[in-house]
Amino acid sequence: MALVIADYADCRALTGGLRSFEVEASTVRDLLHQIEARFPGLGDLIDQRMAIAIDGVITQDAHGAALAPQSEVVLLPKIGGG
Amino acid sequence: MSKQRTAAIVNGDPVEFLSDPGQTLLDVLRDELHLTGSKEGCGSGDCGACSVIMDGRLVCSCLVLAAEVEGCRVETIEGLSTGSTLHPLQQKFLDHAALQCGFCTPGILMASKALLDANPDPTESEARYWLAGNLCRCTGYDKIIKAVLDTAAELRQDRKSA
Amino acid sequence: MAQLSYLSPSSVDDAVKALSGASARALSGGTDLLVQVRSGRAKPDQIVDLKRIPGLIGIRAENGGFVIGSATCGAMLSEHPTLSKIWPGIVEAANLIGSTQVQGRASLGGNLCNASPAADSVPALIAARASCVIAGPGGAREAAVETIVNGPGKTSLAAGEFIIAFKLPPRGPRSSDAYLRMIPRTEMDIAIAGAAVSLALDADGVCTSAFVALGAVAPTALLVAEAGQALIGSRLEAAALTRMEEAVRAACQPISDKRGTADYRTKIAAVLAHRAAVIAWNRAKEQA
Amino acid sequence: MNRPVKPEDTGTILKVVGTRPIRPDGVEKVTGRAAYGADLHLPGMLIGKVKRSPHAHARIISIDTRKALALPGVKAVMTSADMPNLAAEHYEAGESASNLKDLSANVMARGKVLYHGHAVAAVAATSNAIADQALDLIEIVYETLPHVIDVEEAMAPDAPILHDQMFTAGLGETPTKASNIATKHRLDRGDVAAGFAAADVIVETRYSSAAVHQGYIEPHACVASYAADGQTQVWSSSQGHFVIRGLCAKLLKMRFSDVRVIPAEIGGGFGGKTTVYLEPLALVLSQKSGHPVKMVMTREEVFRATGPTSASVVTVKMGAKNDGTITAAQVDLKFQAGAFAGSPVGAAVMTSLACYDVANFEITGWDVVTNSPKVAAYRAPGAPNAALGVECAVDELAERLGMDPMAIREKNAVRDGVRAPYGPIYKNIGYVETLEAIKSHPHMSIPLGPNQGRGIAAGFWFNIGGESTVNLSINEDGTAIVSTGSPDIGGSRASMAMMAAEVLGIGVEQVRPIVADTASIGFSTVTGGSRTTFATGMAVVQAAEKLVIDLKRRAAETWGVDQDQVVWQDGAAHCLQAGKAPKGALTLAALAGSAGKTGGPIATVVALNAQGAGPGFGVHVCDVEVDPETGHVTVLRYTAAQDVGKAIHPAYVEGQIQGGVAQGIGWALNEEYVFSTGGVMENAGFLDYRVPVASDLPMIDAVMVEVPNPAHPYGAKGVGEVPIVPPLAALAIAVRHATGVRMHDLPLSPSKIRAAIDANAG
Repeated sequence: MALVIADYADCRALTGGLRSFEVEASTVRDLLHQIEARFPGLGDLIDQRMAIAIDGVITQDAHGAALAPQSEVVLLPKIGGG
Repeated sequence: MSKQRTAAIVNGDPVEFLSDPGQTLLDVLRDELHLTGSKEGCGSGDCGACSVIMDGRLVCSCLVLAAEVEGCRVETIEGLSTGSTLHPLQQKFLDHAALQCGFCTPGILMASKALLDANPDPTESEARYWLAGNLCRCTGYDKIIKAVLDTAAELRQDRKSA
Repeated sequence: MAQLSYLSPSSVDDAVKALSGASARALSGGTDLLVQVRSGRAKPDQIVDLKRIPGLIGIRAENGGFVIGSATCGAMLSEHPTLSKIWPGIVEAANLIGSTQVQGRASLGGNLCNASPAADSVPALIAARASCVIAGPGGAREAAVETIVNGPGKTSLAAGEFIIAFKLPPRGPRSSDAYLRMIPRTEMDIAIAGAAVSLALDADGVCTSAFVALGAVAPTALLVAEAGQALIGSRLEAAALTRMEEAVRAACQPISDKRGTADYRTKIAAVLAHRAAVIAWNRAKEQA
Repeated sequence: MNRPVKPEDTGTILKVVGTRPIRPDGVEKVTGRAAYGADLHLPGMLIGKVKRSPHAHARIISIDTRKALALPGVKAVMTSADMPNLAAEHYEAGESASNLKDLSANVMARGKVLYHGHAVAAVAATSNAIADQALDLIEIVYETLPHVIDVEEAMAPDAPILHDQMFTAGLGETPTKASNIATKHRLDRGDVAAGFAAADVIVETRYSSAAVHQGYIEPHACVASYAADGQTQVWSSSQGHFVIRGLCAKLLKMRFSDVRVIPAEIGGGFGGKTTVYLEPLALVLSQKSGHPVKMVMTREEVFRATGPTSASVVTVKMGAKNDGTITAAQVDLKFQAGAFAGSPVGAAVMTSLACYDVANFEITGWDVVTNSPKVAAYRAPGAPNAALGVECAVDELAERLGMDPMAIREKNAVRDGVRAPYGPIYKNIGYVETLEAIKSHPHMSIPLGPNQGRGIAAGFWFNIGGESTVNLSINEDGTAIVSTGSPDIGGSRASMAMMAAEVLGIGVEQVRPIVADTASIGFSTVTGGSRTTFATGMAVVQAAEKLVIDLKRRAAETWGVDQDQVVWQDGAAHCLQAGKAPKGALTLAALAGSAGKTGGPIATVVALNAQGAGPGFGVHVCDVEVDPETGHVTVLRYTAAQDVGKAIHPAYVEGQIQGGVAQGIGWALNEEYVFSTGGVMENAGFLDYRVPVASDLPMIDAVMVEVPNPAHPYGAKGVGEVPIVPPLAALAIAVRHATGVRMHDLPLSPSKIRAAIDANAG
């Protein structure tokens, strides 16, 4: 089970205040589907507006990225720059 | 609006051009003579990107009326190198990575040439004050100043050995 | 600029005629005029370039003083072999106008007639008791520099009049001057305040004459007689300098604008006058 | 444990990466031949100009363009009526998502003008002078409205409202009353109350900074040419021509394939050239007139109508134990977004505490619209404003604790394994090494004189990866062409050529790097976010590696041996099997010359979305001297250490650090948007908007700390943005120690400093 950390307020608004939860998923794509199923709207929010850090490495739109059974997945806003 | 004819020497070659009374030397260099190496960054003499040497003096070509250059010698960035041999300043700017976007570079090179023509052995402070009219937003000036001082040293060496 | 025309007369008379037109503007260095024309702040129908008139560019010694052509650029002032020894304050003031590029163009005549309260060379010329030689329809006349500017952008010159040259008076021994200004950067800015001091000392280093002029603290550059008086008879002891600073502050009537507050301008004018006086005094002692 | 990278870390001795070759585009740029946005001239080309709002906030009652259109020489006039009226649509482009409705209304006002300088109409004419006259002939009737520019005033309940339909997001429930607050951002962890209760010392402080502009020396410029069949070409100076294409196509409802954007050289961007201003207008004018149209902004227009960055107010409450351990932090960030929502406050929230290992914190961010130009990205957007507040608070804390400012940062420094305040657990970061580099730098032991002070501050930026495409092909003589879609804003052509040369084993002078247009290469997002050397560089390396595999295959076929019998070294294939290669190694030139016999041209494409950009940390120390009578600040010396991963071309890495520091110094000391009571920017020019000039600055010592980023083949990470983060605080702290006065409002202009000194003297 991957541990998902959703510290940002706009995520918590969709998890009913839950800051972390576990999901059985082997890829990011899989993860998004399951999150959307469990917290309607959150999967889409992540897909459109957020980045996903997998075990400390920030990814953006990396649907194919693999998740290990004990992976820690942190949801955070997408990042731009100058 | 009547255009006026002006004759001048640009980069050693005689040129004649027509200009409106309100047109600046920069307008004519860029739009009439197609010498677009001189850049317009402000149009008010505050950035130095349009710097050229006019009868031996460094000026902002955006602050010179085209008609004023009648009979004058104008040197622009396009005339700095000799054929395909770069001027030592151009080479040192490359060696020192003294440019990033390169937009201010032509003006800074012309200003630096005027400096070394007037003062072959400038201190860092003299170089910084001389170039204060040439804004660079990319480099923090560090490598530009190093390139200018290094060129000056090399040119002094050459004179000695010559 | 559709109706704009450009003339470069080669004689004073032709220039006077050309400048008699309603909205003709004299051009010397052009570092202010061209910016104003481009921005639409000035809409002349005729630009009269004075630089091809004999004598408008150049510096010559005359009757123990100097005559400086009004279109002479700042760089030429600093290149002159003796001018900056006798009038270091005037040269350093002129050399503070803009960048190296501007120094190759900007002139004393332009700096004065642009009539900006912050013009760097004007307080130095006033403290030096310099005068202008003015050409016009009624022939030539001479006037003190401080009588030329009436207010921001306004001069006392009549239609057709323009400044041919500046006269710097003869200089005795143990005399010198200095100009300082305050800007936020180290270069390229308009003065928030400026102060020029010109003085003469006797053999014991006592001030026998002193003139203090200020820039950017009033609608025009100011000659502050009380400030000069405060220095006369002193060796710039603390008490004398304090009296001078008080006189300077009392004379300031600055505005608050994007470049600085009135309070700051007033404080800084006194600081600059103090420092300029000390520099001028030390320079004068060297001029034995 | 991190340590500086050594060649053996990468497994091989690097021959090209890490050296300082001359940039391939250098000669063009020192001879004035490089063509920037304003340098192109096309036959029949018209000049386009923009009519701009004289009001900070007004309703547009009517626009009459008839007189302008009737002027001889005027070929087209446009207003927002000539552009599609788009619905609000979220579109990922440039530095961040854009709302197309807002973007459309920003490039050409629709219904209301929201800031002085807002575009209202545009003309295309046969000359500058005629275009100027035409602008004067456009008659617009306005109903002026009250305006608000100050961020805190804009948040007030009775403030003039810019957008009737804007309701604050992020409050939990949707409010019923419209507000200028677009979004409330929130990030917290732990128990802040308990954290403060455990603190021996607590500081509460507030720092503000004025809006500043990116200040690129090249004004925005483009040429658009619309053909009768709907195919268009746009020459534009930008940080990302694919983003220009996408935004133009979306705003004008055109097919992407019909918009070909050709990248002109770019004269500086710093984030400000990652969106569109002129391009859509030039396209409409070109379509209406049937001529190519060139549009070039004046410097005044650049200041009045293109993105500055946010003015901000940052309040910080921070508590620590006597040993320096920070127990809790509360940060509140109010950011000016300009006329439309979208300030970088979100990134400010995420970066504000990124250098500190704090168990308990609450960070709140406010994105606030104001009657000023819509902000655009500027180098580490949001991070410098936040670091100003947090780093100064840490300095106040150190002072209260009687602790060395370096020691308190070391005590609370984030390290590998620590959870970043913004979420993930840090891996392979070089913050501690960067602190050490400054601690042990000779600068720290230089004694200070009277009226002199030293300021130390740290900074953080994420850096990003993202999408890039690379074409790599080998010419018949064995030289190479590497094409990317990433505009070169500071030497990236050089680093691309170097990485390709390194893998191929040839000299960098044998690789010609090209920035290809949108019709000549696959999508690549902007050169921004410090991504190009990392992400596009990763694609270059992968492309070169693919070619090496192909070259080994070709050699194996030529020799009739198995591919595992071929090694690639020094630009040639070598056969391990004795006697099979009588003529010796097969060089790249030899293989290229006979490519037709081994399958045809040698070329490949790599398109990727690079992940794993490593975050960067900077620690800066600066010494200043303050004239107590004038308040003038002189920067005596400046040293900037940064965790740069692996420097591909060290000279350009140093250049990024030095340039970022210089911009930060300008931000701290003299740069600011000064608005009149009427909402008009009063200093819209380089005379009174005071960017640093050469004589304002000392040499800037750039110290590169190389802690390799494992996600990049050579350990590279972004370096361009971190260096602008610490200077604001470093200068404010240095001035404090030089004067004994804490300055809380940037810029630290002489008049403010003198006033503060006088007030302190009482």
